[in-house]
Parts: sequence; structure tokens; C-alpha cells
Amino acid sequence: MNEKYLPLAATIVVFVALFAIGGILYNNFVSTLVFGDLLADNAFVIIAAIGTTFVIISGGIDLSIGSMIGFVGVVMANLDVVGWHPLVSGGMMLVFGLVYGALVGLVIDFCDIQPFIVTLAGLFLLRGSCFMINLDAVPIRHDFVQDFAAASIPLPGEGELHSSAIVMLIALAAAIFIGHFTRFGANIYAIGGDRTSAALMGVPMRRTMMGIYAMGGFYSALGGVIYALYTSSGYPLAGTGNELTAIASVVLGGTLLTGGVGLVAGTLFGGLIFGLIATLINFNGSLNGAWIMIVGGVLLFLFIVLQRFLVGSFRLRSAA
Amino acid sequence: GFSQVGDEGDWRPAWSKDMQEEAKKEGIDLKYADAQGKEEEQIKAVRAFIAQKVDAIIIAPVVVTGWDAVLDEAKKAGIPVFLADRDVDVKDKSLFVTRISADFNLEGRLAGAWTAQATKGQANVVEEQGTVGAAPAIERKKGFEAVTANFPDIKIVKTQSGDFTTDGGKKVMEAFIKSTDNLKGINVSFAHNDNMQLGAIQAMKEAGLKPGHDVLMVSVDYVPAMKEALAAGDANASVELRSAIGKYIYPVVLQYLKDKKELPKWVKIPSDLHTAATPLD
Amino acid sequence: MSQAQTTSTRSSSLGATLGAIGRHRVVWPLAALALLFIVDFIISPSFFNIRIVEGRLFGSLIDIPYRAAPTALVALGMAVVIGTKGIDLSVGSIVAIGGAVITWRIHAGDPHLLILFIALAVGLLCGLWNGFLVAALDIQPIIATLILMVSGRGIGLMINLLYGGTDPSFTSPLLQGLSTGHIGYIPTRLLVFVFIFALLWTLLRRTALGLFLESVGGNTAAAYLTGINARMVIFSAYVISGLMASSAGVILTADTHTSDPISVALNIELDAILAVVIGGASLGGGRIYLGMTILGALVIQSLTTTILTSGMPPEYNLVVKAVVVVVVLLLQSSNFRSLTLSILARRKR
Amino acid sequence: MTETATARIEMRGVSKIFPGVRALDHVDLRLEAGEVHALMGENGAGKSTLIKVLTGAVRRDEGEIQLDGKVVEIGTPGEARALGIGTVYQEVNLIPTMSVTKNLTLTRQPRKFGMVNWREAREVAKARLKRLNINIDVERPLGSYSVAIQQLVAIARALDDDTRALVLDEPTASLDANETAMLFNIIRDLKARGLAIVFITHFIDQVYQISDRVSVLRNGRLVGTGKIADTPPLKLISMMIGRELEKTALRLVGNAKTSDAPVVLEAEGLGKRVTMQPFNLKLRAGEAVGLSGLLGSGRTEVAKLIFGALKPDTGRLELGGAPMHGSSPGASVRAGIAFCPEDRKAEGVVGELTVRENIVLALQSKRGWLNRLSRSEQERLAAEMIKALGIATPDAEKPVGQLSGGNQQKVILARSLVAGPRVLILDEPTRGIDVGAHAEIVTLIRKLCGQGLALLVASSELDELVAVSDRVAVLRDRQMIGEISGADITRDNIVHMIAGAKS
Ligand SMILES: Nc1ncnc2c1ncn2[C@@H]1O[C@H](COP(=O)(O)OP(=O)(O)OP(=O)(O)O)[C@@H](O)[C@H]1O
Ligand SMILES: Nc1ncnc2c1ncn2[C@@H]1O[C@H](COP(=O)(O)OP(=O)(O)OP(=O)(O)O)[C@@H](O)[C@H]1O
Ligand SMILES: [Mg+2]
Ligand SMILES: [Mg+2]
Repeated sequence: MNEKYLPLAATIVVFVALFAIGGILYNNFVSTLVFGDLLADNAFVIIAAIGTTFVIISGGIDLSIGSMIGFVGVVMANLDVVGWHPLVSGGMMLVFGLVYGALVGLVIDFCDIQPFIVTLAGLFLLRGSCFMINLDAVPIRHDFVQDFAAASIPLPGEGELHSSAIVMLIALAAAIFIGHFTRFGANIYAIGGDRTSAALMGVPMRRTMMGIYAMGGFYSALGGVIYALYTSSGYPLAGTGNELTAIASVVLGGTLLTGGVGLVAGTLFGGLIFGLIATLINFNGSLNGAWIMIVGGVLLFLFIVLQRFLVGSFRLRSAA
Repeated sequence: GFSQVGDEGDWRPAWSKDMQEEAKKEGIDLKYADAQGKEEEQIKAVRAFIAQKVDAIIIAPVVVTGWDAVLDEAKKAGIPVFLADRDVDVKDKSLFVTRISADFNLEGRLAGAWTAQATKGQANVVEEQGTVGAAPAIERKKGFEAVTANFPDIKIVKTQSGDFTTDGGKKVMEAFIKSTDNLKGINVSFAHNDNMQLGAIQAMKEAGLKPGHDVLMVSVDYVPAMKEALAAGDANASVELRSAIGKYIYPVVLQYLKDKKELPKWVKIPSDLHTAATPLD
Repeated sequence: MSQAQTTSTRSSSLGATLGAIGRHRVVWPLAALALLFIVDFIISPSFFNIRIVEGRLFGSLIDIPYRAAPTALVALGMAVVIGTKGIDLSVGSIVAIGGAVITWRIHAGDPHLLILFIALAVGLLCGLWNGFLVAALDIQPIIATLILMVSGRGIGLMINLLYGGTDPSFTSPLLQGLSTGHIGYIPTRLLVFVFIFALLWTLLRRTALGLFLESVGGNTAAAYLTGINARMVIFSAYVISGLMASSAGVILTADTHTSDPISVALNIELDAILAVVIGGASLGGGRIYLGMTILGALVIQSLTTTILTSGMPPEYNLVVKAVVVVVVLLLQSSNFRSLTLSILARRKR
Repeated sequence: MTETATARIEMRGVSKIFPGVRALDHVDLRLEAGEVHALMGENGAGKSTLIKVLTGAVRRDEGEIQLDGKVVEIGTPGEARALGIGTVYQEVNLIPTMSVTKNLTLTRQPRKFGMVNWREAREVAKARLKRLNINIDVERPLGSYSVAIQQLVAIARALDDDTRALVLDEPTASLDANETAMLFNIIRDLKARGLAIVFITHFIDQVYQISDRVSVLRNGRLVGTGKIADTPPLKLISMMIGRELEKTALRLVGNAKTSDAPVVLEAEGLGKRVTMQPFNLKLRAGEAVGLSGLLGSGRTEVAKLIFGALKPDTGRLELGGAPMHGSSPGASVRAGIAFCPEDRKAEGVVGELTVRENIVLALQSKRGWLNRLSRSEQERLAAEMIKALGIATPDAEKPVGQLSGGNQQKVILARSLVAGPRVLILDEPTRGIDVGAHAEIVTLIRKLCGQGLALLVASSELDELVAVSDRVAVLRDRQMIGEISGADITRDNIVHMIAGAKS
């Protein structure tokens, strides 16, 4: 097996093992219902995380994901009040995400400021803008929201593939295409592998950096749209802390934070593992807040160690 | 299944604990899920309850909006839903059975009424808000303002967010002290929860002011530390938000599961105002 | 890293002189600080007054370092970790655990001096754990420290339960003295800070540890080949960060004399990282600027103080913070400066 | 070669100032189509900067560039590439984490329906490498190959079909004689096809082998341009260094007989599965042992196994008669072994640290973290080394990453010397070092040997090995196949031994 697929394989193994453990511990766990819910419930974070995967592969980071999710929802809800169709306002927010991201990329490249800080400022700015728009949670009442929630493809068993999961899978496919079958995608990996060299090899830095963050912005805005439809509301505190979940999903999916190495597909499973941890804790149903945090940390630790161990042993096997 | 908001402050953990203990007493098998203050976690939890086919679901919603879809799923699965604490904003009120809770708005109003009464309608108030955008912060502020609006001489001169924390309350009060030249002309400090008020008390003491004396201190929650502060005269009033409300909630749920009788959409749990004169009950 | 300065621009002669001044690291954070002070002065003309209240100095100029001290401590530890190309997200959790342990031991009746050391030992232990994950298991720092970040506050809550947890407040003349007391006219906390800073500075700059940390952060493979035990060096960085976080924890916990694991030191890791970056260090590692980090922490605290005293509605806090951060960063960027200069020059013509 | 009215490339009055350094001072350079133009100069003379200006990697302060008579604005390397200027930069500037295919085709991948056609890209990559006689798995990450292979890949990358001018910055520094010969054949071929070729090197004889004209830079200024046929080597060298080269220290013969000196280091059956077959090696005090072999024969591995940077799984190592316990660079450094790695960018310099800090690093690591060298001591050592090795830097506080390539190499050497080792292991020690410095370093090495230092030198430069070694150990296919000592050490003998069993 090609070296670069090892972390992905390890992540998938960990995910399957975790699912199996859930099945052993709890009734009704291994079912398409749980699986369908898992995909749908985590769709918005995973979508945002997919965009972040590119940012991280390029050696950067995006901390404004959570705020973007909140901001998109708040704007959509307020536009709903004045009668906009969610698809229109959602589409507008996607464009906003794209433009906003491009601007962030421009600042990072032109002013040579570290992505961590620029996007941290973005986090404050977008969240602060939510508060300035309004403080209350605003419902989105348009019928489309219900139609969207109802749309689904039935899975064998009781489960169904919800619309948000479908959007996520399409977004993933698009990302895989961009990452692996375009010149732009290859340029992203090059910048992450060695920025100076990439510039010397003729990678158009400004354009590519803007493209990378524009994608990041687009995907987190899409995550925000899905979240808004999913909760049929805009809430200024929505998405708080999601940036860490998204980044952790990316890393758990085998992408290196130092850049240059990683696969978008890994992010899907990284995100699902996080979702699965939450589901397991919910199924257990006797943990209070303190235990949830502790168990969450312990599980995270176990998966990382297991994943490392698997990658190591795969590597040995392929070397032998 | 019981889906709690999170563990912030002193009040919620106490409530969660009470819910779990009361459930044991009543012989209920309670699945407890803590959403850590996040709506999406809560929706996940409710979905997990549905997948596990529980008999009833109690939700203390993080946010009022966004419940239509998931409550619809619960309804389809034939699981009745009860709300505790906050309300939800759904089109179809039949999606949940009833709401059993206190009223944030009322708490704010009680605090406002107390302020009006204690100051005879003349006060300059500094306000320590809760987390920006959080429902209790919004509602308590609205409630307080709804009452004080009737008194033209009650003015909120400074307001800042202390994030519902002691530390935040202390920092905000320090800033107030500085920007108002040692709280000159300030009569009342209204905090959206006790933790912030306790922080504010510390800040005032450190600046050489006498809380409860120079400035009247009113807040919400009535946690144990506040009882002491009231007893010591450092604070003047706190609106109780009962945490031992399992005994109010479970009977309603069990009754409904038995006879499926329609209930009014809001079963209120009373809030009490405790003042320095009546600190220990 | 910057072998080729791909983006350097031709500078005008004015730009060149300004650039020469601007190149000095310390200038732009100082400019930002000065700017904030000017704004403060406009908002409240009494900003610079220092009075003596109840036998100690009182006023914004004292209050800013006073409030910045805990963040600055955490940021110093963070600077060390960032110097090794790492990051420590768990500092807030370490503060929370430390606070819970202090309260627990006080309720258990331990001597308070002992508790001080126990609290530091807790930080040490947390640092050891993070260091173990990063250095021994080779887990990426952001994920390794995320583990403690996620679970630490839960651990704090569990410790609170050890003594019932209903009343997590305490009184301790020793600890509170360290935090909110004053010696002579000067707040004790500032003296404590200076003491710890001196210790850290000595540890880094009077031994070769600082050089080792920076070389490992700059090029791990090269450092390893000169015989430096890269693992141990990385390990030590997390231990230092843990200790710094727990000493900040002592100050923060004693400040409110309660244990509030959920919300104490919330987002302190972000402020600490911000301080390090405003101080001119790169998250790519390789350099540790201790003094500059303190300056960064002061900038952030002045900003917070300005916002709190300004009387602005709290809804605007974050946006203002964002704008100020962006302005500070743009000032530090030479490209941006020359762009604005050239635009200004064109206007004039 | 014919001088036409319009040159392929003409650079006029190019200047560049870095903080504290005038790297280029009104330099003119004229490149004709179909010529190989050598660019010579001491370390730090400004050669790399000049070509970086040409390719848009460094923004110039003054001057203009013409391509085929038209003034062009080249703002980025991408634009230079699009204009048909192919470049191999001095440090192997490719992406180690990406596969060889991706490196070779980056920004110019073949596409089908807007989609990158990886299958075709693979074929293109293979074909390009084949022209250079390399046959490797193009799907593996580039970083898993040796520096030499990476260098060849970089050259292959610069040779696109539409290339009009080719810039090679020290392409032969890490190539052995065979690859160099092969590269020269390709260059001649390209020249015949009318390309203008800039060739930077520190190997004087290579200049005479391949180039038509030569330009010499000194301290950022153009000293002169001329036909190579009219420029004898001694004149060239004195142009470069601005004075006569006092002693032609290049060929140091008369190797000292030291076979009765005590054995300082002894490896017995040291080896590592897959990487290197077990070998025996003895180093005596005052002796210099060379390691020779083709690229990939395992020279670097031998050096790293002895130093402990690679963990051996068989055999043992004795230092001064006492067995070494455990193998790690740390233990080796403390025991008195120092190592200069071949890949200066990845394993050598710490770019952010200053020259001073880089120089004292190994000594400091030997003394341990508690026993810090005082600042004045550090400054003294740095100043001493800057002087001894002629490191061109405005001062000791400049970040090493901003020095020219050759000067970085000297800093690494200085670092090992300062540590005062008993055994010094040098892997490609003179890669990219100019003639003057080269001679000085060789003299220095001999002097150190005279003081009882045992030296192990891995090098692809046979002349260098012949010049410095008392013995040469020859490697082939990760196996030590024999030793040559004393007067038998000649180019021919080594080449024969390497080739010997092969035929
Ligand atoms: N990015 C940079 N920042 C500051 N100074 C630089 C930078 N790049 C090069 N220099 C300086 O410019 C001068 C010329 O360097 P250059 O790399 O062109 O030398 P060179 O002739 O290629 O030397 P070598 O033979 O060692 O490769 C040196 O003094 C170097 O220190
Ligand atoms: N001609 C070749 N074809 C394929 N792979 C090669 C070739 N030459 C070298 N390699 C690969 O290059 C890698 C590095 O080899 P090694 O480090 O042993 O080289 P070396 O003997 O030290 O030579 P040098 O240091 O001069 O490059 C090995 O992984 C080897 O497989
Ligand atoms: Mg050069
Ligand atoms: Mg080698």
C-alpha cells in the first residue's frame, strides 16, 4: 500500500472498531439509524473541516470556522424575517464566505502575517458581528427548511441518508476532485511542503493562497448554511468552539499540521470519530458534564495512540 | 432521557444532580446528556435518545429556536417531549407536551421590582450581564428593564458582560469602579447571576467600598455562597432559581405517561426573592 | 525559512528610513500600546492618574500590569513552547485543575504554604503529561494538548466534588496575599511576577536551555545531529509551560478565592498565543522573546481595560478587539506599511 | 557560438541591497543563445542573488532585464518559467513531501478536460528522468531519495520542452563524476539546440570542460566577462579572490604515514538491516580516512551509523579502546565525535539562529545545558571561526539562513571544529565552497590531523579524497568492498575498485 494512505487506513480502522464497540455495549447502536444520524448530525462540522483540510495542508490554520457558522446562521435568519428564500440567502452567504476567505488569504500572503492570528481576528470579528446584528436566536420559518429536513434517501433498516449528509458527501467529492485532480490542488500541497521552494518552483503564491482561504471560507460558510437549515434558526452563539472540533477532525484524519501531508477523505472519518465519541457518551446516558469532558479526553487519547500504533504496524508490514 | 444545557455556574450542576437523584427516588432509569452549551450537541443527544427508544424526553434547551425537525422525529417515534427551564420556538406547539420551568423574564422583573422598591424609584444602576447572546442574559435584562422602565428615575448607567463568572464579574466591577470614580452616584449593582455578583463584591471590597451598604446588590440564582453574602450583609437580594426541581418535573412526566392527558403548555415553578432580611430558610 | 524574500518591495527613501526604524522588533507593539493609551486618555482624562488608596498604588497604569500578570505568565510558558514549534492549548485547563486542587486542599486543612507547592506540582504533572505525549509519543502538539484541554476542566469539577463541591470558596491570607495583597505600595502579584520572570529568564538565558529550545524549534534534525537531546528539550518546554500556567492559576484562583473550573481562565490560551505573536515570535518556532511577550500581554490587557472602561455596550467588545488586533498586525507588516505610504504619497501629488 | 545583435538574455545595471549587505552592485550580464556561460565568484559574491533576480525570486532594486531584445518584467518565478527560463536553484528547492512525479510536473501538469491526467504525468516524469539516465520509482516521496537524486530531479524539472534559457546554480555540487559527465552531455546537447545556459560552480576544471564564456563576480560587482579560452585558470582565480592564490594548496600530496598511531575509533561488524551491510573500520589518531563510492553506495549511512544518527542493529563500536554504550548523536558528541551532515538545509543549519549561535551549538551540547558558554566566550569562538574559515558575513549576529550557501556550509564546519572532537566525520564537507576557501579548508583539515584528530571524510569528489586521505575505504551497493592506502590512493585506483567487480 502507498505510504500516504496509511494514516487514512488507520483512521478508518479506528472508526469501525469504535462503532463495533458501541454495538457491543448498547442495544440499537449498530443500525443504519444511528449511522444516518451520525452523518447528518456531524455534517456541518465535517463540511467546514473539509475546507480546513486544505488550509492545514498548505501549512496554515483557520480559527474562524465556528464564528463563520454562527454568522451565516444569524444573517440567514434575519434575511428570512424580511422574506428571503433560504436558498438565496444561503447562496449569498456562500459567496460571502468565498470573498471573505480570499481576503483573509490576501492579508496572510501580502502582509506576511501568520494565519493563526489573522483567522483569530476573524473569529472575533465574525462573532462580534453576530452580536451586533442581534442577540436573540431567530427562527427561520420558511417552508423550504422543512422540505430540506424531510428530503432523504432511505437506507436499509430504519435509517435514512439525510439531506445534510448528502450535501456533505457531495462537498467531499468536490474537495477530493480539487485536491487531487487540479493543478491548484497540487499547488496547495507544494506550499505546505515547503513554501520557499514552492515559490521558486513557480507556484503563483498570491493566487493560490487566496484560493486556499477562499475555499476554507466557502466550506465553512456551507457548513453554516447546513447548520442554519439543520437548526432552522440563527443564533449568535452557534458554532462556538467548532473550529477546534474541525481542526481536530482534520488532524485525526491523518493530516499533518506542519503542512504538505494529508488527505481530504481522512477528515470525513476524523469528524465521524468525534461524532461517535459524542454518540457513545449520549448512549451511556449516566455521565454528567465533568465525566463527559474526561471521557472525551480519554477516548481522544486512546484513538490517537491506537491510530499511531496502527500506522506504525502498517508501515512495518509494508517495509517487510 | 434528559438533555441538559451544560455545567456553567453553580446552579446548573446542582439542578443536574437533583434530577439524577430524584430519578433514582422515583425509580426512573434516567439517561442524562450534557450538551456543554452547544445546540448541535443537544440535537445529537435527543437523536440518540430516540435511537435508544426511551419512554420520554426532557429537554432543557440551549436555544429557543431550531427544534422543529428533531421534535418532529421524536413525535414520529412516539416519544413525548417535555421542556424544562427555557422555552422553545416551534410552529407546531403539539410537538411537545408541556414546559415545566421557572421564568427568566420573571426573575429579571423580580429583581427590577425589588430595586424600585428599595430605592424608592430613584437609582443609578450598574449591570453585570451574562454571556452575550445567552438566553438568561437576554431575558433577565429584558425583565429588569421592563419593570424599571416604569420609573423614569431608575437609570442603567453602565452595563458590561461578565460572562456569568466570578472572575468576569470582578473584572467588570473593577472597570466600573474606575470609570465612575469609585462608583460615585451609583446606588445599585444588578448582576445576572450570583457568581458575577460575588466577584463584584470582592472588587468593591478591594477598592475600599462597602458592598450592600454604599451600593445595593441584587442578583439571581441564590446559590449557597450568596446565602452567606446575604447573611454577612455584603449583598441585599437574590432571586432564587430553584435547583431542586426534579420533584416538580417527574410527577408531571409520569402522570402524562400514565394517562396521556393534555396539559397546559406551561407548568410554572415559582421563583422566590430572598433579601438580606430573610437570608436563611 | 526566508531564504528568498519573494515579496520584498522596492522602497522609497522615506520608506527606507521608516523601514529601518520599523524593523526593530520592539517598535510596533510599543506603538500599539501608545495608541491604546492615547485612546484611553481621550475616553477618560484621569487615565494616567495614580493615587494611593488604602496604602497602595491605584490607577490604570498599575491596574493594567496587575491584570495582565496571569496572562503574561501563561504567555511566557506559551512562548517557550511555541519556540519549539509547538503549542499548548491546555493552559486554561491547568489553571482550572490547579484552582480545584487548591480549594480542595484548603478544605482538607493543609498548611497553605504546602498548598502553594502542591498547586505548582499539579502544573508540573500536567506539563509532564503534555510533554510525554508530544516528545515521547510524537503526537502533534495541538492534538496532544487538546486532550488535556478537553478533559482538564472536567477533572477540576471532579476534584471539586471531593469536598462536596457546594461551596467552592475559601479564605487564605497567604494565597490571597500573593494575589491581591500589596507590599509597600506595590501589588504583591507584580513582585511575584517579576520573581518568576527572573527565574525563567535565568533558566533560559543563563543556562544553555534557551539556545537548545530555539535550535530544536528551528531545525529539529540539525539540533539532534549536534548531540542535543531533542526529546528532552521539547519535554522541558511543556513542563515549563505547565508550571507557568499553574503559577498563573494560583494568582487567578486566589483572586476570586473560589474554584470555578468551567469558566476560570476561559480562552486564556488564545490571549497567550496572541501575546506571543504580538511580541514578534513566529508560530513556526525557532525564537523565544520573553520580554516582548510581556509587552504583547500588556497590549492585550490595555485593550481589555479600554473596552471595559469605555462604557461601550458589550456587544461591540469582540469587534473592537478584532479591529485592534488587525491594526496591530498590519502595523507590523512592512509590506502593508510601504503600500499605505505609497498610496499616501500619490494622494499628496 | 555566434554573437548576435540581440542576446537571449541581457541584464543591465542590476542592484540589490539586503539589510546590511550590498549583494549586487550594478551588474551587467549578457547571455547569448547557444552558449554556456559560467558564473564564478567566492562564497557570498552574489551569484545566487543575481540568478534569483533573473528568475523573479528576488525583487531587484535597480536595473532591467531583456529577453530576446525586449524588456521584460519578471515578478515571480512562475513568470520566468512561463517565459521559458528554467532554473535549478542552489539548495535543492523541491518539495520533499511530494512524489517525484508531482515535483517534476508541478504547475505544468498535463491536463485532460481540465483534470490533471496523472497517468500521463507519470509517463512524462519517467521520460524526463530517463533522459538523465535515472530510473526510480516516481511515486515515492522525493524526500526519500538522496540529495544527489533530488538534484538530478531538479535538473530534469528545469528541462521543459519550451525552455529557452537554463540556469543551473551549483548543479554538480552533490553529483559524482559519472553524473556530472552525464549532465555535461545533456548540456552540450541543449547548447546545440540553441539554449542559453548559465552555469554556476566552484569546480574550476568543470568550467573549462563545458563553458564558452565566463563572468566573475566579486563582492556583488562584476569583475569581468570573457571567453573561457582567453582566461587561464590562475587569472580566473585571481579575478575571483582579488589577489593571487598564494599556494596552490589544491593538490596536497605526501600523506603522512601514521599507521603506528593509536586507534581512536574502531567499528566491528557495524551494520543495519536493509540500509548497510556490516563493515569494519579503524581510525587512527592523526589519520584521514576517505569514504568513496557511487551515489547511493552507502557513504552517508556509514557515517551516520558510526555517529549514531542511525541505530545499528549489529556490531559494536569502540572509542579510544572503550566500547560505546548505546548509540545516539548525544552520546557520540559527548564522547568526542563530531559530524557534519551532507544536507545543510534539512540537517545542517538552524536558519533562524545567528551565525554565533550555530557555531557554538555542538560545543554547548557537549558541555550540557547547565554549563553555558558565556556570551563573550561565544563571541570569541565565533569571531575566531569566521576569520579562520573566511565566512562572509557582516557580523556574527546575522541569521544563518541569510548567508550564501557556501558560507552556510562553512558555518556547519566551524560548528564541528569548535566542539574540539577526537573524531571528525565530514559528509561532503566542501559542497559549494569556493576555491580559495576549499584550499584553506583542506589545509585546516591536514593541520587538525597533525594535531592528532582522526578524520572520516565521505565525498563524491575523488580529487578531494586523494588530496586529504591517508586511506580510502571504497563502498559499493551498501557494502564495504576494500581499502586503498598511502601512495596507492589515486583517482584511477579508486575508480577501478568501484568499477572492479561491477564489470
Ligand atoms: N535573504 C537574504 N537576506 C539577507 N541577506 C542575504 C539574503 N540572501 C543573500 N544574502 C546575502 O547576499 C550576499 C550574496 O549571496 P549569494 O547567495 O548571492 O552568494 P553566492 O555568490 O551565491 O555564494 P555561494 O557561492 O556561497 O552560494 C551574501 O552576503 C548573503 O549573505
Ligand atoms: N541510481 C539510483 N537509482 C535509484 N535510487 C538510488 C540511486 N542512487 C541512490 N538511490 C537512492 O538514494 C538513497 C540515498 O543513498 P545514500 O544516502 O546511501 O547515498 P550516498 O552513498 O551517501 O551517496 P551521496 O551521499 O553522495 O548521495 C537511497 O535510498 C537509494 O535507494
Ligand atoms: Mg549561491
Ligand atoms: Mg551521502
